[in-house]
Amino acid sequence: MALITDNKKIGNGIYLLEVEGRFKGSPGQFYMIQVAETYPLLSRPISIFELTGNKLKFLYRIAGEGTRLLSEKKGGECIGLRGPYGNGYPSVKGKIAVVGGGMGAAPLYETCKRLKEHPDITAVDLYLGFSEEIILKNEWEKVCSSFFYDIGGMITKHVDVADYDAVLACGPDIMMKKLTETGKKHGKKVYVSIESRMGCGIGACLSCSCKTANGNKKVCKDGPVFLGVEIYDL
Amino acid sequence: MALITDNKKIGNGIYLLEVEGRFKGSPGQFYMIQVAETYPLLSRPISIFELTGNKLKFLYRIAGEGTRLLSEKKGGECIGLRGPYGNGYPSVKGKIAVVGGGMGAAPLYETCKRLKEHPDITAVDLYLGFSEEIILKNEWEKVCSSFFYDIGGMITKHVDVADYDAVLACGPDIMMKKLTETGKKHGKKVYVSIESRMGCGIGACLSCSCKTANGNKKVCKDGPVFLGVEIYDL
Amino acid sequence: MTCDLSVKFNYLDFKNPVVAASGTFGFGEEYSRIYDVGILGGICTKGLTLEPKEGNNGIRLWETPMGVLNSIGMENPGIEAFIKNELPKMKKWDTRIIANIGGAAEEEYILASEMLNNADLDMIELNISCPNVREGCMAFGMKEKSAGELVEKIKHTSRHPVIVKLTPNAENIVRVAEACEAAGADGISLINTVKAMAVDIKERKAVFENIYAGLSGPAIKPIALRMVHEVCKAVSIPVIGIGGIMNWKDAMEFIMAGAHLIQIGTANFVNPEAGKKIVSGMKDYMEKEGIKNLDEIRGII
Amino acid sequence: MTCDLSVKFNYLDFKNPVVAASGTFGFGEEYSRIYDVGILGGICTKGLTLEPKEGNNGIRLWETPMGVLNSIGMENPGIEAFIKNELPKMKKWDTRIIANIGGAAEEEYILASEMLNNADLDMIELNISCPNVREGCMAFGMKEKSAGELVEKIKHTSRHPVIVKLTPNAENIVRVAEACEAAGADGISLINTVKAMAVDIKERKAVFENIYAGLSGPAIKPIALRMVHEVCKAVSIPVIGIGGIMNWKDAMEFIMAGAHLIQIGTANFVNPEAGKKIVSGMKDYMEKEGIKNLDEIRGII
Ligand SMILES: Cc1cc2nc3c(=O)[nH]c(=O)nc-3n(C[C@H](O)[C@H](O)[C@H](O)COP(=O)(O)OP(=O)(O)OC[C@H]3O[C@@H](n4cnc5c(N)ncnc54)[C@H](O)[C@@H]3O)c2cc1C
Ligand SMILES: Cc1cc2nc3c(=O)[nH]c(=O)nc-3n(C[C@H](O)[C@H](O)[C@H](O)COP(=O)(O)OP(=O)(O)OC[C@H]3O[C@@H](n4cnc5c(N)ncnc54)[C@H](O)[C@@H]3O)c2cc1C
Ligand SMILES: Cc1cc2nc3c(=O)[nH]c(=O)nc-3n(C[C@H](O)[C@H](O)[C@H](O)COP(=O)(O)O)c2cc1C
Ligand SMILES: Cc1cc2nc3c(=O)[nH]c(=O)nc-3n(C[C@H](O)[C@H](O)[C@H](O)COP(=O)(O)O)c2cc1C
Ligand code: FES
Ligand code: FES
Repeated sequence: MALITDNKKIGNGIYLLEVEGRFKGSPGQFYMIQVAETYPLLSRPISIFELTGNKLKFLYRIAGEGTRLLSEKKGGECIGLRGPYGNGYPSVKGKIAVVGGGMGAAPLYETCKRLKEHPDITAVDLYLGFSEEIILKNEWEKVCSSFFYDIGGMITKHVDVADYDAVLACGPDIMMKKLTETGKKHGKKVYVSIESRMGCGIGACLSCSCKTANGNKKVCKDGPVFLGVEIYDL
Repeated sequence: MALITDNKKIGNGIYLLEVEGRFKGSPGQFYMIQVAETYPLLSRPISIFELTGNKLKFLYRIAGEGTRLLSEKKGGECIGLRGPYGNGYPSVKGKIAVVGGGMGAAPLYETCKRLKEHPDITAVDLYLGFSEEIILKNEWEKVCSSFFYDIGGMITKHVDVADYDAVLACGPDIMMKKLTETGKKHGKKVYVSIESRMGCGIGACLSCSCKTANGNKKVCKDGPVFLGVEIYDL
Repeated sequence: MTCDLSVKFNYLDFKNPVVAASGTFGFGEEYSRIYDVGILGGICTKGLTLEPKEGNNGIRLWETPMGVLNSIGMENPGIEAFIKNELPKMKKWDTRIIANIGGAAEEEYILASEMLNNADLDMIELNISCPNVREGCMAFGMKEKSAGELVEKIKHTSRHPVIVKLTPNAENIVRVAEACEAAGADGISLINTVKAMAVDIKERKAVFENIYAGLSGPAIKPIALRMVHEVCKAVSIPVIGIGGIMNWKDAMEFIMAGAHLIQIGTANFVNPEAGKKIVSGMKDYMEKEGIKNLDEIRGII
Repeated sequence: MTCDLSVKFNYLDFKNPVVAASGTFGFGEEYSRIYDVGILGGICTKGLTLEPKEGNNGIRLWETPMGVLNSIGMENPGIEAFIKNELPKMKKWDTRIIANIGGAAEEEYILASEMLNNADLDMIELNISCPNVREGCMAFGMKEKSAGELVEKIKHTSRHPVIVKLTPNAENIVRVAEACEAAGADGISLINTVKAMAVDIKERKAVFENIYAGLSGPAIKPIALRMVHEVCKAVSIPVIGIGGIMNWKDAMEFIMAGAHLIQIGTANFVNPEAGKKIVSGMKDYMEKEGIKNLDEIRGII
């Protein structure tokens, strides 16, 4: 159980949740959030948005019943939290493009923050594509070298993959697939974070199994971050 | 939907809930409280405790999952309310004994209040039996002519049924049965309010059907108040 | 756009596919005080038997996780009292009336259906699926043979269209449906409640006097949906989908699985205006999606 | 008072009745990082097949009202890899190991059970109840004849005690249980998931590639409890109760209905420490109620 210190609406159906406690985790990892004790039954996987001192933040969108109930929670109430789970983004070097589409932006904040602080990183260029409105407009700039965003268009058009040492992406399949293809052409590594419906969240139930170039993998344990070519180049 | 203005603990597992709005109802009637939109499924029947101006109060005990979830609701939140349902206590005259056991006290507050104001009533003697602790100690005295309570004993021992024109009761079966028997002996009318598990709450599903001297009756619609002899004298 | 919610169920027109399920709506009177029940496609009466019945003793209803167990045991005033006291009131509403009939023996079903021949009804729903009576009823619905034989007889005696209400506890529900079709049934409705049980560990005994009871509500929706889909693939008479339908979305799921009509049971308890809300929700959805008639999406899966 | 949670299951002692259900606990490794899985009465492995299997495509899990639909399709490393890679790790824990085996054809079951003969296991759970593979498996569990014949053959080849895991979709689960007993089964476990379905109305198609999937979780508990009660009354071999058990109260309900052991499946997802909590919850309850041994209340209903 974790204490909610804040849960505010920051966009159309989009919320920023803050909980208090001593949490661990690295960028791209996620927590399983149990919204209520009994109903709904399963926990929801939500990425780490930001992790500082004794605060952990999640950025989420109301996608169905579970996230709707989560959005009704107020500061002072508690939720169940298990994690961090998953592998998270790998360590990279040089000039990095970080590309997000829609709620795929969620894990990229902490990702950029850590990259920016890292001695091996020369630049962190953040590209975010939104369909309706930009959220947290003033926050993103603080955690990257340059920030580019687009509303309603195709963010991939603006990313010159050849110019980077590696690309870290999270967003719609079509976006990540495109980046993977371009990356492959230019011999660049593209890492993608994929979604799957989860039961256990820890690798025991095979609900989240996905076919990869290297056989079946579990999104919750072996992922959610994979090399793009493992997933899209089958 | 009704707005909760207060929901405070007033005893061991016992709460007083206050909602705001224009409500109707007479003593002994109940409302169906829908604790949450989806889970639990069914509404819970809870008696009117007090009805004044634009406030409606319920006195309830945590008996299971539904009332537990209700107890976690805070002022400012909403619950579903339907009612008032049921018949409520009938109009009586003269000297009245009002007898409650445990949570059977809940409908008796408004009952006493209205009786006390009524020109046809000469006295309202309230007898309450509790098993562990007395709740709302200072409130009961205000709404009756005389107040007697007992903790851990048999409240019926203290009620001289022969001395009254009518008895209105709510509590454990054993208590109401006893009063009914004594009442019958002395030719006094004893009205009892009984409980039953409910589906619809309005008389359509026959979940709450109970056998009476006059055939099957529906607790939700024909009751919850019956003449004791209809129920216990079979 | 104007959407048409009406459904042709064999030769009978329903103004919309939303029907109140038997046993959860009484004879409509109580709900008619809450909304105009004439906006519904139809109403199934409480299960009727030849003679009045008192129903079961003890606890009759118990809540389970997103489900409800009931053991009403067919309490009802009997066919005669229904025709005399209830039907005239129901006729005031502009909606289809379906008489749900049950029985302990073949003879009872036959006599009941004969008595209803002169009543002004739209359909008979042959309940061979109630798990809460010790004799008959669900026993007929367990196997294709007993179901088919009963249906054939009722089709001979009844002048009303006959739909058969199936039990999920059947050995093979698809084969029972096929047998009913072969025996001349005008439609199939499913599912009735699932035979289930609750234990009171404090008392160390079964909650219900009959030990077993019938499970309904959202908990059983995925099972109901599967069975409706299976049966719709197997028969060509129209099907009424029932089981855990709480809102217009659930209703659409059953239509997409192949149902012509849907019935709402437990939902009436959760929100007495459920029927009304489902009708308007389906309409809004069709308008938004540009669906002119439910035929466009029925059985799309 | 000292309470004894141990259970004699035929000639095998279980330290307590709480067993992890097949397919929800992997091979225990992941959960062993969360608590000492050696405190459990036993662990059922993920369903094993002769050859490795990749499982089903598309969505594999879907939440329903207080239930979970799954269509994993028996993804597993195959018996050989299990014996080589998983079993040695499992042997480190002080708990009973039950190998759950499935197959598409009789031959596969027989070969699988032969391969397991030299493995250091406590029991085999014959899965004739998985609704998520196109061929075999649940097909064997639908009727008493096919079930009985398979069990008889496995009892000939296997040197391990054989329990048979039944499907609620069986035509008559009691008769299947009786047939398994007659064929020599050492025990019965039930229920596996209920065949069910989900529809995605936005996509206008079934959620699962196989259309149907298996329903588990609290939603099915009342159904599971009923079937366990029925089977316990009918057979004299011990029974393992499964279906929607979330806490010690649910577990006690199944014991009172007659089960010797219980398995927890979906509960492991809801709270990975569910197994641990249920063991301690049962213990506390027995102490409070003065129950020395579960025999005192088993089958009390
Ligand atoms: C590793 C990972 C990280 C994620 N991080 C975020 C994040 O930071 N912010 C955010 O807004 N969303 C995130 N998601 C998606 C989020 O998990 C779903 O939107 C959420 O589970 C939907 O739940 P619901 O109850 O609102 O929807 P419902 O449709 O009611 O959910 C029903 C079931 O489906 C599952 N489900 C539904 N949609 C998805 C989905 N897209 N992915 C996985 N499971 C789903 C639910 O978990 C639940 O079990 C992430 C998903 C994964 C796999
Ligand atoms: C007419 C009437 C008036 C009532 N007034 C009050 C009141 O003013 N204050 C109060 O504390 N209690 C009152 N009760 C009892 C109250 O309804 C139950 O305590 C409550 O429903 C328990 O719900 P639960 O979810 O906490 O328990 P659970 O055991 O989780 O409930 C499961 C199901 O059983 C039903 N149920 C359980 N116990 C009872 C019961 N004793 N009577 C009826 N249904 C029950 C629930 O409604 C629910 O459907 C009244 C009951 C009736 C019939
Ligand atoms: C309290 C109650 C009483 C019922 N009585 C009958 C009945 O008399 N006849 C009948 O055919 N079905 C009866 N049913 C079954 C319903 O009509 C319906 O088939 C079942 O509840 C599943 O639908 P639901 O999940 O929408 O409730 C009853 C159901 C409930 C809950
Ligand atoms: C994701 C998942 C995978 C399962 N895999 C298997 C399996 O491989 N073999 C098997 O016999 N049962 C399998 N089951 C069924 C469970 O073992 C159990 O019988 C069922 O889920 C009912 O119990 P529950 O309600 O506690 O989950 C699986 C269940 C789930 C939810
Ligand atoms: S969610 Fe269970 S293995 Fe990934
Ligand atoms: S609760 Fe439905 S008739 Fe009383």
